[in-house]
Amino acid sequence: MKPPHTRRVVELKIPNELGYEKIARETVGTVAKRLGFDDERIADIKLAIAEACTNAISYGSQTDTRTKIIVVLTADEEKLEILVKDPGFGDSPPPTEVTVPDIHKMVEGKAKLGGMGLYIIQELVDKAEFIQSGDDNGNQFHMVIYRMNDEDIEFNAAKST
Amino acid sequence: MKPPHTRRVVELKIPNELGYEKIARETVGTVAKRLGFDDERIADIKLAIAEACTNAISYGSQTDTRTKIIVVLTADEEKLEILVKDPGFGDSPPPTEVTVPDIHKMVEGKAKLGGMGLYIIQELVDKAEFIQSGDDNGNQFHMVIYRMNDEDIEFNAAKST
Amino acid sequence: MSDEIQVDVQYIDDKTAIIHLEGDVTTFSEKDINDAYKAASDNDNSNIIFNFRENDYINSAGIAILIGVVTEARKQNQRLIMAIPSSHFQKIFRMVGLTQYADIYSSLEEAKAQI
Amino acid sequence: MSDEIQVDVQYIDDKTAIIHLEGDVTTFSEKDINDAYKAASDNDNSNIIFNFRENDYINSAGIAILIGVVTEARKQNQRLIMAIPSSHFQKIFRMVGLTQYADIYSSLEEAKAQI
Ligand SMILES: Nc1ncnc2c1ncn2[C@@H]1O[C@H](COP(=O)(O)OP(=O)(O)O)[C@@H](O)[C@H]1O
Ligand SMILES: Nc1ncnc2c1ncn2[C@@H]1O[C@H](COP(=O)(O)OP(=O)(O)O)[C@@H](O)[C@H]1O
Repeated sequence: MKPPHTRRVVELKIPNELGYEKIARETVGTVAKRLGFDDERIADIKLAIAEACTNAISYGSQTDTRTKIIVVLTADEEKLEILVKDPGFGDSPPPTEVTVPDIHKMVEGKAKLGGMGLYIIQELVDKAEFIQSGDDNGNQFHMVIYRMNDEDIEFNAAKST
Repeated sequence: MKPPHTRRVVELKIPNELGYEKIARETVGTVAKRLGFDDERIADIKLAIAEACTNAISYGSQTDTRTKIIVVLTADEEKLEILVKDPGFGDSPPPTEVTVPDIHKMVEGKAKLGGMGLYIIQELVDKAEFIQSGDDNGNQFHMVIYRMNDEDIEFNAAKST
Repeated sequence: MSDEIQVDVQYIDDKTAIIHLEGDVTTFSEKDINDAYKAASDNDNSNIIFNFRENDYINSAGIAILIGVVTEARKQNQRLIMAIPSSHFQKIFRMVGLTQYADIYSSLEEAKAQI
Repeated sequence: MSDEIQVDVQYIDDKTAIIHLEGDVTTFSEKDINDAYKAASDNDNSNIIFNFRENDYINSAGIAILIGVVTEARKQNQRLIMAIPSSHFQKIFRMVGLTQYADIYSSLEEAKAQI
């Protein structure tokens, strides 16, 4: 375990209004750059957080713009963790499974356009899931991005066996 | 008075470590752009917030990076307000007056390099001041940037007389 | 937020139109993109080139708009070609299967060379 | 954070050196800028041009570094010329009085034309 002071935490609260996810995107971009992620990975992380915030705004909240979406970025030597919390005021709880979008069905008019956000997030980050929230009724969407690249991980895995 | 829901509030907490003011800078940049400020004014606002955060990190906090600097951005139809809060753990309270830096003395070695942050802030924004904090001992630095440009204000002032 | 994208249509010959996009491809650009696609299709153009920039941004709502365009282009028997310099963008397009409905190149020059 | 600025020195004739800066001029760039200034001064150059970019960023700590350079350049009887395309930058330089110690132009071309 790392001592707690090697962790850096940035917290952001944005109004629950479409467009404000852009602030979360820029914020995580600055943090990810500071952590030394390369440009491609930064673009991935920015898109993942934007999708998560868009969902939190669209499905987790009511239209009252005073309601806030909370984004917590926690970085340590090993990983960047992202938590996106919404008040959970939506019509339905978040899904437990991610469905792979079928573009052929969409193009043929057999499936409705959309339903790609969670799938894209899942492909872009190392871990993504809704987690049980504590006392309140809000939803928490949790993402993890490891700072090592795949080669490092393979290298270390090989060493440890 | 505007009804409260036309206000938009973005809140940011950053670790008290030099370099993290960059996150506040990017965040306010995104907000200011959204509010329709022009590029020059956005650059002014970004510099002002960066200077305020640098001061909060350098003078308002101890070296413990778990301590947070809190930045609150409040926008309404009329203005953007920025509040930068530090824990007030510094050696001395914030100054009550801003001294105009004297570059000639600095160049001649008669004044120490620096002491320009508060002056630059004051020149760039419409209002800047330390305000008394509430129950806790922290410092709060408050800035206001009006959304109207000077011509609009003159125009309206002329109309109302 | 619609000023976050700029969309221009350029007609390069009687069969080909280029839609130049610069900025954020999101919900807020739906009308701009659909209008540009209609304008590009008006002249009975059979080739439509989408020209993205290196620093453009797209999210899942933007992808959905492009799937809408793909759907319409199939009906009209148009050929869709996309110039996408950003490798991040190309990856997202592959991920959702858009690459199966449009020919993707890394630059406008390469895209134009195909027609 | 020192990778946030890139500093290069270019010698254009036996009297003039250009210091090209790209990025953030802050505390973190102090060493890079002072090293570049020393390198530019080494050849007994009497003209030193600082070339900033449109999108560069400077804060009060960065200004203090440049005042340090100005102080040294006065001692060495050098002429300082600054190419500053950003009007925001120019405003800050005027505000603190740096414009009284360096000739400011909006482009590198104009700056070079003065020597
Ligand atoms: N934060 C959330 N709260 C409640 N439901 C959610 C949340 N995020 C996603 N969902 C549900 O999951 C579905 C799939 O989301 P997504 O994959 O992003 O696609 P889309 O937004 O296009 O429907 C949404 O339609 C919504 O019903
Ligand atoms: N948040 C703060 N808390 C305590 N003191 C402060 C704070 N901000 C500024 N100061 C004091 O005001 C002085 C002037 O600040 P500034 O104009 O930014 O210049 P500099 O940082 O170069 O000294 C600082 O040296 C410091 O003593």
